[in-house]
Amino acid sequence: MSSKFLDGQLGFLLLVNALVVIASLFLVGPRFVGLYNLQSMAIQLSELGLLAFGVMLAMSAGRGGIDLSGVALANLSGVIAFMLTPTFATATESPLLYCWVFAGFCLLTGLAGGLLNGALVGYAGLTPIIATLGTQMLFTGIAVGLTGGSALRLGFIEPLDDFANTSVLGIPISFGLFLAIAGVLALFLKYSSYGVRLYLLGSNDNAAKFSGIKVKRMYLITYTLAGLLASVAGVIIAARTSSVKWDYGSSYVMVAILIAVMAGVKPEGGFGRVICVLMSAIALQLMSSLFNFMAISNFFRDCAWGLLLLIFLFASKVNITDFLRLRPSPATK
Amino acid sequence: MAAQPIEQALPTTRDSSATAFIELHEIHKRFGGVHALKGVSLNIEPGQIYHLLGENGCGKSTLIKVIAGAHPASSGHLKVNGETVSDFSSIKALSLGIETVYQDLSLLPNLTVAENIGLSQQLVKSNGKLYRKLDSAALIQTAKQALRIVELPVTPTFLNTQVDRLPIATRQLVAIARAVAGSAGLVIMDEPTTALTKSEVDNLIAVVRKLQAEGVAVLFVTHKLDECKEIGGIGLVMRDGELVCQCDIADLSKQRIGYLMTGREIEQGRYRAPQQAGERLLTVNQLGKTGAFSNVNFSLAKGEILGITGLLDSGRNELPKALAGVEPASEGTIQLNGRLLSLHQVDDAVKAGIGYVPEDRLTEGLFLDKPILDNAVMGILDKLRGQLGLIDKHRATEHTENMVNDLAVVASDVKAPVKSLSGGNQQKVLIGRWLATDPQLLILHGPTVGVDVGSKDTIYRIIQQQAESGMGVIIISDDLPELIQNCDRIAVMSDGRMKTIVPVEELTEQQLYTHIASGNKATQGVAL
Amino acid sequence: MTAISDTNTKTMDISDSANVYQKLQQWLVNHPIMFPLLLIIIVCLVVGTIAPSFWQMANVFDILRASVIRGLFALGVLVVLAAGGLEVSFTSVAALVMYSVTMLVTNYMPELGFFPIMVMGAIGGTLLGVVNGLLVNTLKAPSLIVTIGTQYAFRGFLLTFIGTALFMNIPASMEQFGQITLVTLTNDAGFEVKLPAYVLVLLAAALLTWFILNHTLMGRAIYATGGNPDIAERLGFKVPQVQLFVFAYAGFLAGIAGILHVSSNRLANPFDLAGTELAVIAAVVLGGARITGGSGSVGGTMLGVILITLVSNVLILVGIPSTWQTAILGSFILIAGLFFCFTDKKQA
Amino acid sequence: SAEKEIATVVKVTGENWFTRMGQGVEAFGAETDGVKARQVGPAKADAAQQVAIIQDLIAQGVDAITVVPMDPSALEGVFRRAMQRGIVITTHEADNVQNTMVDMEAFDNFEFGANFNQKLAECMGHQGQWTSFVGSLGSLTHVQWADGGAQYAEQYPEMELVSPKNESFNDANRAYEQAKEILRSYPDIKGFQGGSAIDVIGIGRAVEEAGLIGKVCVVGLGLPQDTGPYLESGAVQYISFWDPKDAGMVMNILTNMTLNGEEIKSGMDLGVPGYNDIQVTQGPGEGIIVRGQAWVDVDVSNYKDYPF
Ligand SMILES: Nc1ncnc2c1ncn2[C@@H]1O[C@H](COP(=O)(O)OP(=O)(O)OP(=O)(O)O)[C@@H](O)[C@H]1O
Ligand SMILES: Nc1ncnc2c1ncn2[C@@H]1O[C@H](COP(=O)(O)OP(=O)(O)OP(=O)(O)O)[C@@H](O)[C@H]1O
Ligand SMILES: [Mg+2]
Ligand SMILES: [Mg+2]
Repeated sequence: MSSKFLDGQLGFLLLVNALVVIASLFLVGPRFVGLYNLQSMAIQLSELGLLAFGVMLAMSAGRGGIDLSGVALANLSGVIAFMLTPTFATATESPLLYCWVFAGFCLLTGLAGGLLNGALVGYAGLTPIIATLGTQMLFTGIAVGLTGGSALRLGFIEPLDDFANTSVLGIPISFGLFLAIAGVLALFLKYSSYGVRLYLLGSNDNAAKFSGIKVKRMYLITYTLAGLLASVAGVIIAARTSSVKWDYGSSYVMVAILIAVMAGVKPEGGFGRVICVLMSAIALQLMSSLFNFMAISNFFRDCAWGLLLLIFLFASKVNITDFLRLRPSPATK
Repeated sequence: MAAQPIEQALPTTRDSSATAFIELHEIHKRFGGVHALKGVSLNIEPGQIYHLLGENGCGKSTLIKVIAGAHPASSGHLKVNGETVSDFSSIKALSLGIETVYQDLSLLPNLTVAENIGLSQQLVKSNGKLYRKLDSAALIQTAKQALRIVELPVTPTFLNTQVDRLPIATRQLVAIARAVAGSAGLVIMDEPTTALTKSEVDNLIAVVRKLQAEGVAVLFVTHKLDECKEIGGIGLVMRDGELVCQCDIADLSKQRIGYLMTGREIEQGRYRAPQQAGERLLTVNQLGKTGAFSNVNFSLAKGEILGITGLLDSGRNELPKALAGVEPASEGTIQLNGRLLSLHQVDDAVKAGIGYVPEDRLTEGLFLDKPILDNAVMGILDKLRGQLGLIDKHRATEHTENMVNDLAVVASDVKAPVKSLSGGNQQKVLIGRWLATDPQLLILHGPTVGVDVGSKDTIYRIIQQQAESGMGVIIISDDLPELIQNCDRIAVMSDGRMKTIVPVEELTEQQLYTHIASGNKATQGVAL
Repeated sequence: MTAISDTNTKTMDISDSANVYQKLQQWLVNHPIMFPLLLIIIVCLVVGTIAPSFWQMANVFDILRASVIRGLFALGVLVVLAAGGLEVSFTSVAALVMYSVTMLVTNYMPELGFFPIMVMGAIGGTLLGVVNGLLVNTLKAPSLIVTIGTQYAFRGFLLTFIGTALFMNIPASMEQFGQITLVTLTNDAGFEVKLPAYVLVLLAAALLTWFILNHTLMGRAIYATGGNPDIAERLGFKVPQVQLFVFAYAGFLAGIAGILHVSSNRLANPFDLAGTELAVIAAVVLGGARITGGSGSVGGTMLGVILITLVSNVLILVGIPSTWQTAILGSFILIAGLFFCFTDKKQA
Repeated sequence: SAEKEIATVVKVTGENWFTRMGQGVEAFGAETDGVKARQVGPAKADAAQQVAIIQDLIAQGVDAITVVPMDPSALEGVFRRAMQRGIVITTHEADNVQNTMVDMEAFDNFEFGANFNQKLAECMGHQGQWTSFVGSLGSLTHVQWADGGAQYAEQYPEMELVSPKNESFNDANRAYEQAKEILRSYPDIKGFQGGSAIDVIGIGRAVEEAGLIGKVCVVGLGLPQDTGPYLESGAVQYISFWDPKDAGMVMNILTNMTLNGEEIKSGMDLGVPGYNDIQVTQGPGEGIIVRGQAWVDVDVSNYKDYPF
């Protein structure tokens, strides 16, 4: 609630970004910062960023919070929307309507999935890892079951495609949406009573209970938000690939966590800033594109991600007891 | 008061270093900025019994944790049997025969009674090495012996019960059993009797005598002078991290000890003239919670301060939690201003105008890593809404700064994390948070535990002020002087019932104690 | 005296004031291992009634054989979980070990016997496990996140620097070991069903783990650490040492699993095993180990493994398309999670 | 720029199949001057990563991209954009992609499937139960082979297709498990038609362990070296494949021709064995589909002739 804007973490991330850009200028040349590449990076960034926000929320809420089900939910929402939308609108006759309905169903699915996670964590009291592990498999499973494992093609739907790929004032629409969401989220977390309570809850959920914070409902809201963000990612994915598939972006789970940890979100809860997540997502996207430009083996990139995660963990000071017991065990007092 | 000369009214403590089992030299201990031990020197001799006395938060537990190797001392050194011990650790302490019953009992919740008692010994045997076979037979044997000593059953079912399924009193006995299981040179007990009945305490005392006879030294940490006197031995009085007196417990009067502990004559003088009952505020009718308390009835007037005390398992800890909606009651009714309340969660109570300052400010009260600001305003966020329903930071800061001034909190900056405050100041912030919600009824659970003299006084004055202004106050405490100084009436609980409610003017500490003692359970010594 | 009377009343007011249903609840609370067992029985009955061909020895053999690799992983995860940690890098460990060892042996000592190869695998796995342990100790971060990191690092390393090509010409000794069979039945349909010898490895590993957990100080230390690390430390358990051990042990088992995987599949494919982590963790959780640490038993874990294998193997029999497997596993995890939450509340 | 750059994007780097394809790409680059040819691919069979790679290639401004799609439908969007930016896009194993200029198929997939089944039918004596495997239902060509096989089998009433198109997810062990399941569920099964290149390996192992060599026939896509042991043991009768090296080569040749605006007509000889008389048809979109007859049937007698 009260902390100066440019803290160490943010400064550090800005530095990292600057370094990567400079390096790429030397290694690849101005092409790297050419408008088109910036746009294409921005487009790729959006879906990952949204998932990372979800992870950030879950982690900030504490109690060993984490959301492993993000990508699964994103894909599931795409699949379900794909199956339901035709009953309300056809892509050929009323493409615009189709897109809105599609998006609507995505968000509804995200809402439902998020509520499920929230209910499991908040009301049933499951450990977030187990809850979201279960729902991850459940969501994936449903998507596989519904599609028989194959991709469903939306085909070329003008407005949807524009949303994913065209730019206004040089900013891709989908990325614009992502930025807007980030802005609102940041404002919301910093200035709404929900935001203040979220971080208090994350730093000590027992005290939160004693001081009248509706803990269960807080978890419900938080994981529901994460679910919604995931489903927005689902829309972007569908629009970008003009198709939906259960296993799209199976590598995102870990990358989203990596982004969050790089952003200084504390795995034991109570800390996490939208702006930092944004910055670390950008840093990762820059690096990944740089690797592609330099035709560096993608296997090496996985390796690098892993090491990066460890390095940033090393950089962040994390409280020892929290990794031994993910939820403070009942005191023997 | 730093350089206070230590009273040496005891022949035994002279040139004793030859015979001493443990010698402490100028031990200091700091936690962050908290200077918990300020140069403690002490000799502990075989077969001697010690009573470590002192106010809450003066450093007793810290001292014994240092002796038990649980905390490394910040400076100073420590000798056992004459030679200095380097890299002192729990396992080393155990192997040297220093056994401890910690204040939090330090039992492993998910292990069985037998394991909790027997494992330490096996560890010592293998001196800390874990790649050893577990000698189950020996473990059971140790456990059985120890359990017999404290007169707990030795049935297999009990031996294999998981500790977190035992009631608190039994846990305390198990912890004691663990301590007496080993062949100890020193047994330390940090407030071991808080949850025990008289008979259990007597039994414990017998155990202690046996140990003493075997030449084992025993160090009690306690607030209960009668126990000390009954047992006899050397009294060690601490004040604010310093050892201010070592002398025969028999020679020490309550007043004397009170003076030594606080550094001033404890004025039994009350903070306020008793109030004639005003307009009815709270009515509690037939309130009950299974396993905790049952048909509790009492009422509270506006501006009245009610004290509640009793033994640890008397239900005095659960009743306030029920009133505050933390652990709602299962039967009975609560009325505030004649309005019937249904309290399912804390928020209901808050909305109804009830504030609850919990017992343990570190885990239940404060968000230690978070700024004073957030801690202070979290209760009134909805009132701080500006345009767009967003929170108005300026008003929040303003509010917090006012609070810091009003309650004389010693703090550099409202954005500093609460953990950077001293114990007393932390407590003030916590109380401040609840006052901000201006409740009609404020419940304070152990309002001055771990708080030093200065802050104590401030906190009392705040409480009185609020009562003057018509707020109803309930104080739950086992610090009897505190109750007598602050309350208009004092309720005594035992066995989950509210035994009596006594107007304070016709009440002395002694009488109050007898009230606590009475009831179908026999009781332990009076609290100081 | 009060203490006991208390405990008695506790149990009593359940037993006498309780109807059958509550008794069953209480019984389940006290015997968490029954949970996976019940699920197994249910699954068997359902599948068996729909498809009688389910009742044949062949199935048992297949399920045992298919449980070996997952079982070894699960035992490792169990030990880490009991100590209050979480480990997801074991598949990468196994892949890295199995591929590099097989490649090494194939290229430089193709005649090497199986046992030495197994030992090499075990050592390799243990070393990687130690890396995990040290990182968890020094980074002081949640071990789930640390091991996600190492998972990627190990895999990336394997595929970047060691190789990506699947190869079939694995050492003769490995191939042979995969072929050794304990029992061979010829079933009514006239084809043979073999119970391979390497199921014994799982058996041995299970016994070893059981011994460590229940009959060594380390075992108790593991549960103590999982129960409450601070107190464990205060009572003289060397918590960092425990951490190191559990991750090393998990690595050890993963290494062996990797070698077995190659010799049973008769090919070395560096892309194998990746992505099976969740199913393994699911198995352990179904077996009654709390994700919050301090609990879990070898027996339960083995049952959990069998349950998972059962679900993923017999669906074809009842005509459920294999595509619904994941969904079913997912719901099983949630059921298990809810069930154990419930029992925890019961105990409190 | 003087030198044109053609990038070949494969499903996943490292697998033997695509390593072999990479050799073709290199060979092409070497023998064609004025053209820089390279092959890239994701570390994980994840459509998202393939999309990302292509997007970055576009940003790098390569002249042409030729792709073996992980999941064709997921690429339509990025292909369209690439072509809008004047980049030549061609594909392989994706004759349903709309946004491509040329899709290259080594052969008619239905014929290929039929060919499998012909071999299978002979081996089974044109009677008995048989089943088919696919890498995943998502990979179009595998499905087409299965269907082609099924169609061919219809002319033999005694042949019964049971639980078709089992997914092996390109994992030999999974194929093995599946095969065992099938063997148990359908004790009288006589034949397996494999889909992805490792299916036959898994199936072969299952048959071998069940002691059914000679009782059950196994045919399917496969690489000679990988399948060798099972051909030797007789667990697998026939494998067919097309040489990924040639495919990689032809993909780039066609791409290069398109870059140079040369017309591609039926009957052309691309100078690569199996592509000496290509068939050109109209694709689902603007682009064309080019087919060769580039498959090779291999059994135990001649698999050693192929060093991959
Ligand atoms: N782990 C810790 N971190 C920070 N401060 C601590 C810690 N433990 C104790 N303190 C502080 O050290 C001082 C002494 O604490 P200690 O527990 O020894 O008091 P005590 O005499 O045992 O009080 P009580 O009678 O309530 O048990 C207090 O100010 C307390 O806040
Ligand atoms: N973790 C910390 N970081 C920074 N400063 C600290 C920390 N802990 C305590 N301090 C400061 O060190 C000083 C001594 O703390 P200590 O707890 O001994 O005060 P105290 O005498 O107990 O006061 P009180 O009577 O309020 O408890 C206080 O001014 C406190 O603000
Ligand atoms: Mg204490
Ligand atoms: Mg203090």
